[in-house]
Amino acid sequence: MMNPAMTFEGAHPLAATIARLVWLLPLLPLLGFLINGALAMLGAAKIGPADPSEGHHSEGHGNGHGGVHGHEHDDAHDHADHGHPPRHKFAGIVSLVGPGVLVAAFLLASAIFFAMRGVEMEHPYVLTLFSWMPVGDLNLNATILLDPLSMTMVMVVTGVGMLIHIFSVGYMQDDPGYPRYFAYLNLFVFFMLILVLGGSYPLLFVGWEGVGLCSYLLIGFWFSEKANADAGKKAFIVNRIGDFGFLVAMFLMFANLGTLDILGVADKAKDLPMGGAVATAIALFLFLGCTGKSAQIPLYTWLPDAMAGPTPVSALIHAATMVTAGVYLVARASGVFSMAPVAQLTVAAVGALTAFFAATIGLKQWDIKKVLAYSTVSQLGYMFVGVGVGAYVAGIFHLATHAFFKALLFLGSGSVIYAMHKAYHATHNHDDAQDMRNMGGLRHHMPITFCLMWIATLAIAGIPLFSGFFSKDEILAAVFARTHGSTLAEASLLGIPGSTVLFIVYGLGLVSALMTAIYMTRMMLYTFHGPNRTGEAERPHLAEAPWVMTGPLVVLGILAAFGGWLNVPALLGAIGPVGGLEHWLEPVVGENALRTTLGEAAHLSHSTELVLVGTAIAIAVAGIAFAVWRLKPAALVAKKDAPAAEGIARVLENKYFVDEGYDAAIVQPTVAVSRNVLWKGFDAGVIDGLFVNGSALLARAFGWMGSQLQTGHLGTYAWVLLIGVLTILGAFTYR
Amino acid sequence: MQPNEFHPIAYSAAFYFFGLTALASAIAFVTRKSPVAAAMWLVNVMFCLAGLYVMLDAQFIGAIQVLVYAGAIMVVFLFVIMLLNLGHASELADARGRWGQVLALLVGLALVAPLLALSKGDLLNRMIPPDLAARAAAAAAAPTAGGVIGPVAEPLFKEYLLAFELTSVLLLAAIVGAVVLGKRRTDAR
Amino acid sequence: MTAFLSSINYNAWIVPALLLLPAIGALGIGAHALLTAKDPAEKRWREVRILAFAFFMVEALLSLGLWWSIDPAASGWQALVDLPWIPQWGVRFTVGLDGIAMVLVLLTTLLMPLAVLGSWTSIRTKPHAYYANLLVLTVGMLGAFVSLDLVLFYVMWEIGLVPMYLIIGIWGGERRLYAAIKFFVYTMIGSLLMLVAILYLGSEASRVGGAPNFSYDFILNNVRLDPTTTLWLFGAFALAFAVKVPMFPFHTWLPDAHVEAPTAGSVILAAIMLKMGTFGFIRFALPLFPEAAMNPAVRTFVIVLAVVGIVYGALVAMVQPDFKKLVAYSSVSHLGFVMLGIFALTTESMQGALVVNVAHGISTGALFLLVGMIYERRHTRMIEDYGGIAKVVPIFATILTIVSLSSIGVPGTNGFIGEFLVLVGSFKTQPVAAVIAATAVIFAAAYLLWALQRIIYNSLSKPENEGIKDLNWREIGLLVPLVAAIIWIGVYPKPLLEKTEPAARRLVTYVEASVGKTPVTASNTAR
Amino acid sequence: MLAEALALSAVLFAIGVIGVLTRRNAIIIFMCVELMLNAVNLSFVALSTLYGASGQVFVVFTMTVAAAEAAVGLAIIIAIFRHVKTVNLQNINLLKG
Repeated sequence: MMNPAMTFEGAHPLAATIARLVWLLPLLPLLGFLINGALAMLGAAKIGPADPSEGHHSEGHGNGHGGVHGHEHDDAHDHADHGHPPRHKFAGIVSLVGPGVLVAAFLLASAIFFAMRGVEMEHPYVLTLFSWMPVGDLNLNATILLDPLSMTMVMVVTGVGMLIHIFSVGYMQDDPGYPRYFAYLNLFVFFMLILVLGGSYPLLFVGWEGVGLCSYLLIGFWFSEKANADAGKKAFIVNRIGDFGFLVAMFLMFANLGTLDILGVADKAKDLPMGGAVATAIALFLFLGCTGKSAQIPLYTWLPDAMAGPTPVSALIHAATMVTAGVYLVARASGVFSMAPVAQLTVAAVGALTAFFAATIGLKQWDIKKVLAYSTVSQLGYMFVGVGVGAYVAGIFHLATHAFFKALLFLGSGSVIYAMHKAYHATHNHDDAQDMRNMGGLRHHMPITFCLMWIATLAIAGIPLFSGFFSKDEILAAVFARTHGSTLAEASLLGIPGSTVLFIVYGLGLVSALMTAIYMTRMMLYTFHGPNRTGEAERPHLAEAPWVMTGPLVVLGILAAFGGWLNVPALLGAIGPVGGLEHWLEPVVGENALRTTLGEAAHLSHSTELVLVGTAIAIAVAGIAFAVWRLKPAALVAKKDAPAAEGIARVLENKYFVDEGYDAAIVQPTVAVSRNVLWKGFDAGVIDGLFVNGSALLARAFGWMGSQLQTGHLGTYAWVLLIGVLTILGAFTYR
Repeated sequence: MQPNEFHPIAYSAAFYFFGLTALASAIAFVTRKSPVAAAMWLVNVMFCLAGLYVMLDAQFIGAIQVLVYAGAIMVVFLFVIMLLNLGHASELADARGRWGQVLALLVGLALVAPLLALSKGDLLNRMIPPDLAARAAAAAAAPTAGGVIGPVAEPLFKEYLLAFELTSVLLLAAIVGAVVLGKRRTDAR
Repeated sequence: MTAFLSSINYNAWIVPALLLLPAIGALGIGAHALLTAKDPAEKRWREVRILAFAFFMVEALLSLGLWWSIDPAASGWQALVDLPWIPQWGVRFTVGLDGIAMVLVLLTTLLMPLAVLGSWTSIRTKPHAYYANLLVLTVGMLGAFVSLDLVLFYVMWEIGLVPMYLIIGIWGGERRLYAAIKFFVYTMIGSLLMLVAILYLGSEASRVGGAPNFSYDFILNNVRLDPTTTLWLFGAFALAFAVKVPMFPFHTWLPDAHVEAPTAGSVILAAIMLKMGTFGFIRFALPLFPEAAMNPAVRTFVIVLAVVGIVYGALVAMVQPDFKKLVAYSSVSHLGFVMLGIFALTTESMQGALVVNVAHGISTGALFLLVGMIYERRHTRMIEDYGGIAKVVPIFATILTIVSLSSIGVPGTNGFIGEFLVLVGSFKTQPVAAVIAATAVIFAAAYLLWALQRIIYNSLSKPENEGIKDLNWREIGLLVPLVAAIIWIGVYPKPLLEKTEPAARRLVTYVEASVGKTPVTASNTAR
Repeated sequence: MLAEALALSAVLFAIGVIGVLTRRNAIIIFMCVELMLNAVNLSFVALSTLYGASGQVFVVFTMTVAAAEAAVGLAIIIAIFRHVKTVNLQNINLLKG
């Protein structure tokens, strides 16, 4: 893929440093994908006979138990069969290659990171790899754009990615499709890096759809279950609806700004009219893309179903990296967004609504991964509120901290599920290993996971000194600061003046923070506290997951605890370097952020800031206290004999029946219309029936009429003869 | 015989006499129920026509008309009618009922209408060949060697000789055909 | 490479050679049939397969030289050969290539051996006639791409029609006669109108130039028509090509023809013959009648039909029970993109249209080959009869997934490059049409993934699916080049784009320049 | 007298046609045909006064044709009669397509 056309910007300071090898970053996971893919194929494939059709008879049950490409299960996550599980014959190599590639990528990334810190960069480092689409005046090159924003994302992706890869070794080792799993995981990281490092929007789009593809493959990893395959397909199609928005945004950019390069669009956007139609249209369509990818209203329905995939996948894709692509895109296109206050208000409003909406559903979910899924949707709403109001640094900061504690939560739930599986397998119980009602009192059996999960819960709830507090509070403060004296305040969304919208956003933010605290504590209580409901036979088998899984958890625990240190607010200047991330991202998003706040940085008087921090802390503590006081884990009963919920609880449990609503409102009508109206009605009916077969019928009809004349009676012939004579005579005379 | 030899009124009176009787007998011929009566009326038509031919200076044709048409062909018709014992009109249904006759009249009118329309126009004078006078003079001038038959026989054996020979072949075919069809098939019955 | 080619004066003889070789091949196979009449059928079948494959391989290798010998930037015709054919009517055997034609010729010659390999074991009855038909078909298709004389083009167009009719009619499925007749009559009606238009143009040319003359260049430069006749002639040409593309209302023959045709038949039909329609628009309909093409009413009408075709094709494909029909309707949708690209008349959209042409050929060709392979094993095309076969036939499942993704247009595959360029290009001149067409991106994902899921994923419930054998070396060898082409065009399309860029740009500027001024100066002739 | 002759010939011809169309008896239809032929002969003769004797030659030919036709026609009728015992055209439809 690399060819001499690769040009080094000699002038750029980074060119001299290791950053020159940045194109190696995506290449490493690609290599991992190729190796693992080859191993998967070798293990699975059996070449067929030369003449496929002869001797076609199905001799028994194919290649026996544990088929290569997935495996027969009784239920989705059942790994080990009786006795020692038959691991894939290449499991060893794959366990080395898969995570190894990520570790190498992370090391290279950190090297580049330190190189970048050491160098003073006025403009981003653009490295052209090769000329991709030289067409007319759309001269598109495959370029890598390296600047602090993409560097931050790369660090998050490779860092958290590495930890999750290591965790996966433990979690997926006994799965017969193990090499295929790591092939897809590496391919995912490759596309994610392309997305983050892409220098032009179409290249970013390649990464964008690539990660959608990998999430499709990984969600439907255990495809023998129709539910999983459906979830994968649903994820891909809903993402495609988002990608449609992204595509239209790109067309608008090309048609109006004449370029598709990220930097090109950024500086051309400056001379667009402020709040003009073009900027708003581009921004809104970009945001449509984000709602698809980052699961915001209305296109969020795929994320909860995506829990059908293996847990590390949920951690990597549906918590830390892929779903944050939307936030990254808004930050990257901050040039366009800052010129369209109405669009920014929409982003903030939708973000707040999603945060609130998802939080309410999270309250009543029983499946541990569903709780975390809705919590992710809610937290993503927060990030969009951040970047929506123009506080890009706050959005990215929350993105980073969220990656840490949400990955920890998911992996923690992963090790819990892993333990539950081991127990259920030992006693051949086919109960649901993910349902909290079957858990309870696990703190005795899994102390390390228990402590780390509590750290993450405190972080996400926003308890001071934990990472979540800093980032969430900064977003809320940013929203509050912009309620007056910012372009947003002047603009209005659907008639409502900007400042009121922002106040509502702030309110929703607070309420969802409260609910986040409640449902997280609820999850902790039901899983770890109270009596154990798994059942006597399984209890002895419940044990802590092996070190290869709990190791990464510990690292993530540390990150979740001290993540706040990245961007300490001025108020608490004592703890560490003030505004670390602020300065780091300043060259990229600084100028656009200022444009929203009319020139000077958004500031709050000291007292208001104190009040805001106070309320945030109060909310967090109140949430946890309320949950502890109200919820009685002891009263819970195992899933199989749990009473059906009714009233509000049932509505929430069934996620407001949104899925069923979409299905009935959009999917079924389109299928029905296209089957009966378009296909049978129009295609077979009108075109085929009327014109094609109709004209054939017409020809036959004329033939039949002609034959009627041959009656055999001479009389008729005489008449016909006479009529002929008459017509000729008439014609002759009256000519 | 040319009008100038007789008194013009007598000539046209005779002409009209023959014309009208021909017309009347033709109408009678068509409306007769019994074939024999119809045949008789047809013979009468032929005789009137023969008269007309003679008046139109085609004496030979008049003679042939009487001899061949009335004499031979009608005789054969009568012979066949008698042979097949079709004389009585009972089982031969008449024309196709009231509605049929009205339609027939309509068709007849439709046939005649264009001709009348034409005759109103200058069709007739256009038909008069420019060199009529010259031709009449030549005919008159030429010696009437063959008498009345000469002017007919000469073209018959000069320009239309081939046609003449062909008619003989036609007659032969007709004879053979009639014989074969008429023969009683001993086996076919 | 170019030095070697010019040394053997490659350009002078290559095009007639490419046309002649299959003809000789067909005769060769005829001779083989006669000579070995007495041998056992099995032996003759194996021999004729190899003979036919040899001819196609020689043709493919011979045509590879075109990639280097044709210089796309040159404005004149490349590899021009001009021989008198029927002097009395002024019909000449003129053949020549430009960037666009060269790419399509290569697509044909390289796909034919794969198609033959695809039906290696499935065609056993009357193999001689089958392979002879394939060879004659190649002559017809190649002829249509290279001919620069209207009558020659029409003759080649018809030559392409008859063998396909026989292939569908004799070796097809159950309703093959209905499908074959429908296919034949549909295309015939269209092309008869075209013949009338060609004759009219010929007479105009003879009025202008003295002797009757059908040469494309001559008519292009010298024949000036008043607007109404231009519209009528454009209509005639457009109808013939619209039936072939197929565009929206004229597409109902495609699903029947595809479902009933044997594997190689439907591969060739989808990959190459449909491109004769779009090529016809690019070579004849647009340059000869630029005023008609630029006339806003005509243009919006065609674009509306194209967009309707895109969305309609995708929607109807979603509900097809028969997988081959699903792919057929997806072809209607993809070629709707091509028509949108052509009539948006920007360089990007034209380039995009040409890439979709090639990409669709490869992806849908591969899809039909795969369907053929699984049909050979399970003898059913109904999606419902399959399910969960990924475990039983992993190689087939992997390749089918890759090819389906390329057909959906996932970035990194050829489908994306084509569709992206068409949409970006056509957004500038037809924003509304481009946005509606972009929705097809969603439907494409919906129908193909839904079908894919019902075939290879879900639970392996039906016992007969368990005994299916995986692909053998021949089939893998057959699909690997196609998958490689999918990835190559997807990741690094630059070489392909460079080949067609100059010709596409010249066409667009020529058509746009023609608006208003009727007398086009002889100098800037379109190539 | 030419006009009257031609008019008469036209009327006779019309009567002949009416006869053919309305009558069901084969023999009578034949006779009507004969009448039509005679009408034509009349017009031939009438015009031969203008165009010379060749008109009359044609009359001779038509007569031979009429004779031949009558002979063959009657033979056919006899054959049919022997076969179907009727000459009523209504129920003779052997020519049915």
